[in-house]
Amino acid sequence: MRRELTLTETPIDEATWVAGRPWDASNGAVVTFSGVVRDHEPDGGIRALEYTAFERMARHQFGLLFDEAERRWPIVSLRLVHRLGIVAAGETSLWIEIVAPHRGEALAACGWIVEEMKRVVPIWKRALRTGQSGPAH
Amino acid sequence: MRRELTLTETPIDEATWVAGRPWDASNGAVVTFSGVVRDHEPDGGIRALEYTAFERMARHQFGLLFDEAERRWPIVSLRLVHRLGIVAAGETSLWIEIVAPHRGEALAACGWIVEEMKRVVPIWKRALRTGQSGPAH
Amino acid sequence: MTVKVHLWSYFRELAGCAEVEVPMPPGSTLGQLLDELYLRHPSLAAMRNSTLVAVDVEYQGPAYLLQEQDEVSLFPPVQGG
Amino acid sequence: MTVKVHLWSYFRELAGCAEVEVPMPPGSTLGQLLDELYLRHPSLAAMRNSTLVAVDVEYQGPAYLLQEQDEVSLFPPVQGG
Repeated sequence: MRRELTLTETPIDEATWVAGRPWDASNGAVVTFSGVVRDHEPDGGIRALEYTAFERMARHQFGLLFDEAERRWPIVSLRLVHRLGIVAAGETSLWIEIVAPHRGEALAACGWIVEEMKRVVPIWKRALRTGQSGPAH
Repeated sequence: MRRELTLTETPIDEATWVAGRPWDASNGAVVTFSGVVRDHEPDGGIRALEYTAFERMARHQFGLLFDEAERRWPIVSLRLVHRLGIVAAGETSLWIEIVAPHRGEALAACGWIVEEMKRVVPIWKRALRTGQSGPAH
Repeated sequence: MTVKVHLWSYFRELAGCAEVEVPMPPGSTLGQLLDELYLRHPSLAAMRNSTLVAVDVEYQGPAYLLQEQDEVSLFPPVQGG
Repeated sequence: MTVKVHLWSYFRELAGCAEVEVPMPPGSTLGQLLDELYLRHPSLAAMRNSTLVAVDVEYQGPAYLLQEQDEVSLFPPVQGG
Protein backbone atom coordinates (compact mmCIF):
# COMPACT_ATOMS: atom_id res chain seq x y z
CA MET A 1 0.00 0.00 0.00
CA ARG A 2 1.27 3.44 -0.95
CA ARG A 3 0.85 5.81 2.02
CA GLU A 4 1.35 9.51 2.56
CA LEU A 5 0.72 11.47 5.77
CA THR A 6 0.91 15.26 5.84
CA LEU A 7 0.44 17.41 8.94
CA THR A 8 0.54 21.02 7.83
CA GLU A 9 -0.24 24.59 8.80
CA THR A 10 -0.82 25.44 5.14
CA PRO A 11 -4.37 25.45 3.70
CA ILE A 12 -5.33 22.19 1.99
CA ASP A 13 -5.98 22.81 -1.71
CA GLU A 14 -8.02 19.72 -2.55
CA ALA A 15 -7.95 20.25 -6.30
CA THR A 16 -4.14 20.19 -6.20
CA TRP A 17 -4.14 17.00 -4.15
CA VAL A 18 -6.61 15.40 -6.56
CA ALA A 19 -4.54 16.43 -9.57
CA GLY A 20 -1.48 14.83 -7.94
CA ARG A 21 -3.12 11.45 -7.42
CA PRO A 22 -0.64 8.61 -7.83
CA TRP A 23 -2.45 6.68 -10.52
CA ASP A 24 -2.53 2.99 -11.20
CA ALA A 25 -5.01 1.95 -13.85
CA SER A 26 -5.54 -1.46 -12.31
CA ASN A 27 -7.68 0.09 -9.58
CA GLY A 28 -11.34 0.89 -9.79
CA ALA A 29 -12.40 3.07 -6.86
CA VAL A 30 -11.29 6.31 -5.27
CA VAL A 31 -13.06 7.71 -2.21
CA THR A 32 -12.17 11.05 -0.67
CA PHE A 33 -13.39 12.60 2.53
CA SER A 34 -13.01 16.27 3.43
CA GLY A 35 -13.77 17.54 6.88
CA VAL A 36 -14.59 21.21 6.72
CA VAL A 37 -14.72 23.59 9.70
CA ARG A 38 -18.36 24.50 10.29
CA ASP A 39 -19.26 28.11 11.03
CA HIS A 40 -21.48 27.06 13.90
CA GLU A 41 -21.77 24.40 16.58
CA PRO A 42 -24.82 23.68 18.74
CA ASP A 43 -23.47 26.12 21.33
CA GLY A 44 -22.69 29.09 19.07
CA GLY A 45 -20.91 30.65 16.10
CA ILE A 46 -17.37 29.63 15.16
CA ARG A 47 -14.89 31.72 13.20
CA ALA A 48 -12.08 29.17 13.30
CA LEU A 49 -10.74 26.09 15.05
CA GLU A 50 -7.22 25.96 16.41
CA TYR A 51 -5.68 22.49 16.09
CA THR A 52 -2.70 21.37 18.18
CA ALA A 53 -0.98 17.99 18.14
CA PHE A 54 1.52 15.85 19.98
CA GLU A 55 2.99 15.51 16.56
CA ARG A 56 5.50 12.69 16.99
CA MET A 57 2.87 10.48 18.63
CA ALA A 58 0.24 11.56 16.08
CA ARG A 59 2.48 10.38 13.23
CA HIS A 60 3.12 7.10 15.02
CA GLN A 61 -0.56 6.49 15.73
CA PHE A 62 -1.55 7.34 12.16
CA GLY A 63 1.09 4.80 11.08
CA LEU A 64 -0.50 2.10 13.26
CA LEU A 65 -3.94 2.93 11.80
CA PHE A 66 -2.58 2.72 8.27
CA ASP A 67 -1.01 -0.66 9.07
CA GLU A 68 -4.32 -1.95 10.38
CA ALA A 69 -6.28 -0.52 7.42
CA GLU A 70 -3.86 -2.33 5.12
CA ARG A 71 -4.52 -5.59 6.94
CA ARG A 72 -8.29 -5.14 6.69
CA TRP A 73 -8.72 -3.96 3.10
CA PRO A 74 -6.79 -4.33 -0.19
CA ILE A 75 -5.94 -0.63 -0.28
CA VAL A 76 -3.60 0.54 -3.03
CA SER A 77 -3.04 4.11 -1.87
CA LEU A 78 -3.95 6.05 1.26
CA ARG A 79 -3.21 9.77 1.51
CA LEU A 80 -4.17 11.79 4.58
CA VAL A 81 -3.65 15.49 5.20
CA HIS A 82 -4.48 17.16 8.53
CA ARG A 83 -4.24 20.89 9.17
CA LEU A 84 -2.66 22.17 12.37
CA GLY A 85 -2.83 25.70 13.76
CA ILE A 86 -5.76 28.01 13.04
CA VAL A 87 -8.24 26.79 10.41
CA ALA A 88 -10.97 29.26 9.45
CA ALA A 89 -14.62 28.24 9.12
CA GLY A 90 -15.18 26.95 5.58
CA GLU A 91 -11.64 25.61 5.27
CA THR A 92 -10.75 21.92 5.10
CA SER A 93 -9.13 20.59 8.27
CA LEU A 94 -8.84 16.97 7.10
CA TRP A 95 -8.57 15.40 3.66
CA ILE A 96 -8.35 11.66 3.06
CA GLU A 97 -8.09 9.77 -0.21
CA ILE A 98 -8.32 6.02 -0.51
CA VAL A 99 -7.71 4.10 -3.73
CA ALA A 100 -8.84 0.47 -3.78
CA PRO A 101 -10.01 -2.09 -6.31
CA HIS A 102 -13.70 -1.69 -5.38
CA ARG A 103 -15.88 0.99 -3.84
CA GLY A 104 -17.10 -1.01 -0.83
CA GLU A 105 -13.53 -1.42 0.44
CA ALA A 106 -12.66 2.22 -0.18
CA LEU A 107 -15.81 3.55 1.55
CA ALA A 108 -15.43 1.22 4.53
CA ALA A 109 -11.74 2.03 4.98
CA CYS A 110 -12.43 5.75 4.73
CA GLY A 111 -15.11 5.71 7.44
CA TRP A 112 -12.98 3.50 9.66
CA ILE A 113 -9.88 5.70 9.41
CA VAL A 114 -11.78 8.83 10.45
CA GLU A 115 -13.51 7.06 13.32
CA GLU A 116 -10.32 5.52 14.69
CA MET A 117 -8.37 8.73 14.19
CA LYS A 118 -10.86 10.51 16.44
CA ARG A 119 -10.19 7.87 19.11
CA VAL A 120 -6.41 7.56 19.14
CA VAL A 121 -4.50 10.26 17.26
CA PRO A 122 -3.40 13.02 19.68
CA ILE A 123 -4.75 16.09 17.95
CA TRP A 124 -6.99 18.58 19.74
CA LYS A 125 -9.01 21.54 18.70
CA ARG A 126 -10.37 24.61 20.41
CA ALA A 127 -13.01 26.92 19.00
CA LEU A 128 -12.32 30.55 18.21
CA ARG A 129 -15.81 31.95 18.49
CA THR A 130 -17.39 34.75 16.55
CA GLY A 131 -17.30 38.05 18.45
CA GLN A 132 -14.37 36.84 20.52
CA SER A 133 -10.69 37.54 20.03
CA GLY A 134 -9.19 34.84 22.21
CA PRO A 135 -9.50 31.06 22.14
CA ALA A 136 -12.12 29.13 24.09
CA HIS A 137 -12.66 25.44 24.62
CA MET B 1 -30.68 19.96 -1.60
CA ARG B 2 -28.61 21.33 -4.44
CA ARG B 3 -28.33 18.74 -7.23
CA GLU B 4 -26.44 18.51 -10.48
CA LEU B 5 -26.45 15.62 -12.96
CA THR B 6 -24.09 15.52 -15.91
CA LEU B 7 -24.03 12.79 -18.56
CA THR B 8 -21.13 13.53 -20.85
CA GLU B 9 -18.84 12.12 -23.53
CA THR B 10 -16.06 14.46 -22.34
CA PRO B 11 -13.37 13.18 -19.90
CA ILE B 12 -14.14 13.99 -16.26
CA ASP B 13 -11.46 16.30 -14.86
CA GLU B 14 -11.96 15.71 -11.15
CA ALA B 15 -9.71 18.56 -10.03
CA THR B 16 -11.87 20.99 -11.99
CA TRP B 17 -15.04 19.59 -10.47
CA VAL B 18 -13.52 19.83 -6.98
CA ALA B 19 -12.40 23.41 -7.58
CA GLY B 20 -15.97 24.28 -8.63
CA ARG B 21 -17.59 22.94 -5.46
CA PRO B 22 -20.61 25.00 -4.45
CA TRP B 23 -19.48 25.88 -0.97
CA ASP B 24 -21.54 26.51 2.12
CA ALA B 25 -19.50 26.90 5.30
CA SER B 26 -22.25 25.54 7.49
CA ASN B 27 -21.48 22.04 6.27
CA GLY B 28 -18.86 19.77 7.64
CA ALA B 29 -18.38 16.75 5.37
CA VAL B 30 -17.66 16.16 1.71
CA VAL B 31 -17.35 12.65 0.31
CA THR B 32 -16.42 11.94 -3.28
CA PHE B 33 -16.38 8.66 -5.15
CA SER B 34 -14.63 8.10 -8.45
CA GLY B 35 -15.16 4.93 -10.44
CA VAL B 36 -12.19 4.35 -12.70
CA VAL B 37 -12.08 1.94 -15.63
CA ARG B 38 -9.79 -0.93 -14.66
CA ASP B 39 -7.29 -2.25 -17.20
CA HIS B 40 -8.27 -5.82 -16.46
CA GLU B 41 -11.22 -7.91 -15.40
CA PRO B 42 -11.15 -11.50 -14.18
CA ASP B 43 -11.57 -12.67 -17.78
CA GLY B 44 -8.87 -10.55 -19.46
CA GLY B 45 -7.28 -7.23 -20.32
CA ILE B 46 -9.41 -4.15 -21.02
CA ARG B 47 -8.39 -1.14 -23.05
CA ALA B 48 -11.66 0.76 -22.66
CA LEU B 49 -15.33 0.46 -21.78
CA GLU B 50 -18.03 1.75 -24.07
CA TYR B 51 -21.01 3.17 -22.15
CA THR B 52 -24.45 3.59 -23.70
CA ALA B 53 -27.59 4.92 -22.05
CA PHE B 54 -31.31 5.26 -22.53
CA GLU B 55 -30.56 8.82 -21.60
CA ARG B 56 -34.02 10.25 -20.98
CA MET B 57 -34.90 7.39 -18.64
CA ALA B 58 -31.44 7.54 -17.03
CA ARG B 59 -31.99 11.20 -16.15
CA HIS B 60 -35.44 10.42 -14.76
CA GLN B 61 -34.20 7.48 -12.67
CA PHE B 62 -31.25 9.48 -11.33
CA GLY B 63 -33.80 12.14 -10.37
CA LEU B 64 -35.85 9.57 -8.41
CA LEU B 65 -32.69 8.37 -6.64
CA PHE B 66 -31.74 11.93 -5.74
CA ASP B 67 -35.26 12.50 -4.36
CA GLU B 68 -34.98 9.40 -2.22
CA ALA B 69 -31.44 10.26 -1.04
CA GLU B 70 -32.74 13.66 0.02
CA ARG B 71 -35.52 12.00 2.04
CA ARG B 72 -33.05 9.69 3.78
CA TRP B 73 -30.16 12.05 4.59
CA PRO B 74 -29.75 15.80 5.22
CA ILE B 75 -27.71 16.25 2.05
CA VAL B 76 -26.78 19.81 1.10
CA SER B 77 -25.34 19.17 -2.34
CA LEU B 78 -25.19 16.15 -4.61
CA ARG B 79 -23.26 16.28 -7.88
CA LEU B 80 -22.99 13.26 -10.16
CA VAL B 81 -21.12 12.98 -13.46
CA HIS B 82 -21.29 9.87 -15.65
CA ARG B 83 -19.29 9.38 -18.83
CA LEU B 84 -20.96 7.96 -21.93
CA GLY B 85 -19.21 6.65 -25.05
CA ILE B 86 -15.72 5.18 -24.98
CA VAL B 87 -13.84 5.55 -21.68
CA ALA B 88 -10.21 4.37 -21.72
CA ALA B 89 -8.73 2.25 -18.91
CA GLY B 90 -7.47 4.58 -16.18
CA GLU B 91 -10.13 7.22 -16.91
CA THR B 92 -12.96 8.09 -14.55
CA SER B 93 -16.36 6.84 -15.69
CA LEU B 94 -18.32 8.06 -12.66
CA TRP B 95 -17.72 10.89 -10.21
CA ILE B 96 -20.01 11.64 -7.27
CA GLU B 97 -19.72 14.34 -4.65
CA ILE B 98 -21.93 14.58 -1.59
CA VAL B 99 -21.85 17.48 0.87
CA ALA B 100 -23.61 16.93 4.19
CA PRO B 101 -23.35 18.15 7.77
CA HIS B 102 -21.57 15.00 8.98
CA ARG B 103 -19.41 12.29 7.48
CA GLY B 104 -21.65 9.32 8.36
CA GLU B 105 -24.49 10.73 6.30
CA ALA B 106 -22.24 11.62 3.38
CA LEU B 107 -20.55 8.20 3.30
CA ALA B 108 -23.83 6.31 3.61
CA ALA B 109 -25.52 8.37 0.91
CA CYS B 110 -22.57 7.94 -1.43
CA GLY B 111 -22.54 4.15 -1.10
CA TRP B 112 -26.30 3.99 -1.49
CA ILE B 113 -26.39 6.13 -4.64
CA VAL B 114 -23.82 3.95 -6.43
CA GLU B 115 -25.54 0.75 -5.39
CA GLU B 116 -29.01 1.89 -6.46
CA MET B 117 -27.68 3.41 -9.66
CA LYS B 118 -26.31 0.01 -10.65
CA ARG B 119 -29.78 -1.42 -10.11
CA VAL B 120 -32.08 1.04 -11.86
CA VAL B 121 -30.34 3.58 -14.09
CA PRO B 122 -30.37 2.37 -17.72
CA ILE B 123 -26.69 2.66 -18.60
CA TRP B 124 -24.77 -0.28 -20.04
CA LYS B 125 -21.14 -0.96 -20.78
CA ARG B 126 -19.25 -3.27 -23.06
CA ALA B 127 -15.57 -4.05 -22.84
CA LEU B 128 -13.13 -3.18 -25.60
CA ARG B 129 -10.45 -5.75 -24.91
CA THR B 130 -6.72 -5.44 -25.41
CA GLY B 131 -5.54 -6.95 -28.71
CA GLN B 132 -9.02 -6.56 -30.18
CA SER B 133 -10.31 -3.82 -32.41
CA GLY B 134 -14.04 -4.37 -32.07
CA PRO B 135 -16.34 -4.34 -29.04
CA ALA B 136 -17.18 -7.46 -27.05
CA HIS B 137 -19.56 -8.11 -24.17
CA MET C 1 -53.63 -0.52 -30.92
CA THR C 2 -49.99 -0.68 -31.99
CA VAL C 3 -47.39 -0.61 -29.24
CA LYS C 4 -43.90 0.59 -29.96
CA VAL C 5 -41.18 -1.44 -28.21
CA HIS C 6 -37.66 -0.03 -27.94
CA LEU C 7 -34.75 -2.41 -27.40
CA TRP C 8 -31.56 -1.28 -25.69
CA SER C 9 -27.98 -2.46 -25.35
CA TYR C 10 -27.27 -5.92 -26.75
CA PHE C 11 -30.98 -6.73 -27.04
CA ARG C 12 -30.74 -4.82 -30.34
CA GLU C 13 -28.24 -7.35 -31.65
CA LEU C 14 -30.23 -10.29 -30.33
CA ALA C 15 -33.41 -9.13 -32.06
CA GLY C 16 -31.66 -7.65 -35.08
CA CYS C 17 -33.47 -4.34 -34.64
CA ALA C 18 -33.76 -1.38 -32.24
CA GLU C 19 -37.51 -0.93 -32.38
CA VAL C 20 -40.45 -3.29 -32.90
CA GLU C 21 -44.13 -2.49 -33.40
CA VAL C 22 -46.56 -5.00 -31.94
CA PRO C 23 -50.30 -4.86 -32.64
CA MET C 24 -52.28 -5.61 -29.46
CA PRO C 25 -55.99 -5.64 -28.63
CA PRO C 26 -57.13 -2.69 -26.44
CA GLY C 27 -57.02 -3.58 -22.74
CA SER C 28 -53.88 -5.70 -23.06
CA THR C 29 -51.37 -5.86 -20.25
CA LEU C 30 -47.62 -5.45 -20.44
CA GLY C 31 -47.28 -9.19 -19.72
CA GLN C 32 -49.45 -10.01 -22.74
CA LEU C 33 -47.36 -7.71 -24.91
CA LEU C 34 -44.19 -9.50 -23.82
CA ASP C 35 -45.74 -12.91 -24.61
CA GLU C 36 -46.57 -11.69 -28.09
CA LEU C 37 -43.13 -10.13 -28.55
CA TYR C 38 -41.34 -13.30 -27.45
CA LEU C 39 -43.29 -15.34 -30.02
CA ARG C 40 -41.96 -13.02 -32.70
CA HIS C 41 -38.41 -12.79 -31.29
CA PRO C 42 -37.45 -16.05 -29.56
CA SER C 43 -33.90 -14.76 -29.10
CA LEU C 44 -35.32 -12.22 -26.63
CA ALA C 45 -37.42 -14.88 -24.86
CA ALA C 46 -34.20 -16.58 -23.75
CA MET C 47 -33.32 -13.45 -21.73
CA ARG C 48 -36.78 -13.17 -20.20
CA ASN C 49 -35.75 -13.73 -16.57
CA SER C 50 -33.14 -11.00 -16.58
CA THR C 51 -35.06 -8.47 -18.68
CA LEU C 52 -36.01 -5.05 -17.30
CA VAL C 53 -39.18 -3.46 -18.68
CA ALA C 54 -40.18 0.20 -18.65
CA VAL C 55 -43.14 2.14 -20.02
CA ASP C 56 -41.86 5.57 -21.02
CA VAL C 57 -39.25 6.22 -18.26
CA GLU C 58 -40.78 4.20 -15.40
CA TYR C 59 -40.29 0.53 -14.58
CA GLN C 60 -43.54 -1.46 -14.82
CA GLY C 61 -44.59 -5.02 -14.02
CA PRO C 62 -46.57 -7.48 -16.19
CA ALA C 63 -49.95 -6.37 -14.76
CA TYR C 64 -49.55 -2.84 -16.13
CA LEU C 65 -52.49 -1.99 -18.43
CA LEU C 66 -51.20 -0.64 -21.73
CA GLN C 67 -52.51 2.71 -22.97
CA GLU C 68 -52.69 4.05 -26.49
CA GLN C 69 -49.34 5.84 -27.24
CA ASP C 70 -47.38 3.94 -24.59
CA GLU C 71 -43.78 3.31 -25.56
CA VAL C 72 -42.23 0.25 -23.99
CA SER C 73 -38.51 -0.35 -23.40
CA LEU C 74 -36.80 -3.71 -22.88
CA PHE C 75 -33.23 -3.99 -21.74
CA PRO C 76 -30.74 -6.24 -19.96
CA PRO C 77 -29.55 -5.57 -16.39
CA VAL C 78 -28.02 -2.12 -16.11
CA GLN C 79 -24.28 -1.72 -15.53
CA GLY C 80 -23.43 1.92 -15.02
CA GLY C 81 -20.61 3.23 -12.86
CA MET D 1 14.31 7.58 39.28
CA THR D 2 12.75 10.78 37.97
CA VAL D 3 9.94 10.44 35.44
CA LYS D 4 9.19 13.25 33.04
CA VAL D 5 5.46 13.83 32.45
CA HIS D 6 4.33 15.92 29.46
CA LEU D 7 0.90 17.54 29.52
CA TRP D 8 -0.99 18.31 26.33
CA SER D 9 -3.91 20.48 25.24
CA TYR D 10 -5.82 22.15 28.06
CA PHE D 11 -4.17 19.95 30.68
CA ARG D 12 -1.33 22.50 30.49
CA GLU D 13 -3.68 25.24 31.65
CA LEU D 14 -5.21 23.06 34.34
CA ALA D 15 -1.82 22.21 35.80
CA GLY D 16 -0.22 25.56 35.04
CA CYS D 17 2.71 23.88 33.29
CA ALA D 18 3.57 21.76 30.24
CA GLU D 19 5.97 19.37 31.91
CA VAL D 20 6.29 17.91 35.40
CA GLU D 21 9.09 15.80 36.88
CA VAL D 22 8.00 13.20 39.41
CA PRO D 23 10.51 11.23 41.52
CA MET D 24 9.45 7.57 41.81
CA PRO D 25 11.04 4.50 43.37
CA PRO D 26 12.44 1.99 40.84
CA GLY D 27 9.89 -0.68 39.91
CA SER D 28 6.95 1.73 40.04
CA THR D 29 3.99 1.30 37.73
CA LEU D 30 2.32 3.90 35.58
CA GLY D 31 -0.70 3.74 37.93
CA GLN D 32 1.50 4.61 40.90
CA LEU D 33 3.02 7.53 38.97
CA LEU D 34 -0.46 8.89 38.25
CA ASP D 35 -1.46 8.59 41.93
CA GLU D 36 1.62 10.62 42.88
CA LEU D 37 1.01 13.16 40.12
CA TYR D 38 -2.63 13.65 41.12
CA LEU D 39 -1.56 14.39 44.72
CA ARG D 40 0.61 17.21 43.40
CA HIS D 41 -1.90 18.45 40.80
CA PRO D 42 -5.47 17.92 42.07
CA SER D 43 -6.80 19.89 39.07
CA LEU D 44 -5.64 16.99 36.87
CA ALA D 45 -7.14 14.39 39.21
CA ALA D 46 -10.60 15.77 38.43
CA MET D 47 -10.08 14.70 34.78
CA ARG D 48 -8.81 11.25 35.68
CA ASN D 49 -11.62 9.26 34.08
CA SER D 50 -11.24 10.89 30.70
CA THR D 51 -7.45 11.08 30.65
CA LEU D 52 -5.40 9.26 28.00
CA VAL D 53 -1.91 8.13 29.00
CA ALA D 54 1.02 7.28 26.76
CA VAL D 55 4.62 6.28 27.37
CA ASP D 56 6.71 7.74 24.55
CA VAL D 57 4.27 7.36 21.58
CA GLU D 58 2.30 4.29 22.71
CA TYR D 59 -0.81 4.14 24.89
CA GLN D 60 -0.23 2.26 28.14
CA GLY D 61 -2.39 1.11 31.02
CA PRO D 62 -1.80 1.50 34.80
CA ALA D 63 0.01 -1.85 35.11
CA TYR D 64 2.82 -0.71 32.82
CA LEU D 65 6.19 -0.97 34.62
CA LEU D 66 8.10 2.30 34.32
CA GLN D 67 11.65 2.23 32.97
CA GLU D 68 14.45 4.72 33.52
CA GLN D 69 14.21 7.40 30.76
CA ASP D 70 10.51 6.81 30.10
CA GLU D 71 8.64 9.95 29.13
CA VAL D 72 4.95 9.92 29.96
CA SER D 73 2.23 11.97 28.27
CA LEU D 74 -1.17 12.85 29.69
CA PHE D 75 -3.92 14.38 27.61
CA PRO D 76 -7.67 14.80 27.29
CA PRO D 77 -9.74 12.88 24.69
CA VAL D 78 -8.45 13.54 21.19
CA GLN D 79 -10.51 15.59 18.74
CA GLY D 80 -8.86 15.60 15.34
CA GLY D 81 -10.65 15.79 12.02
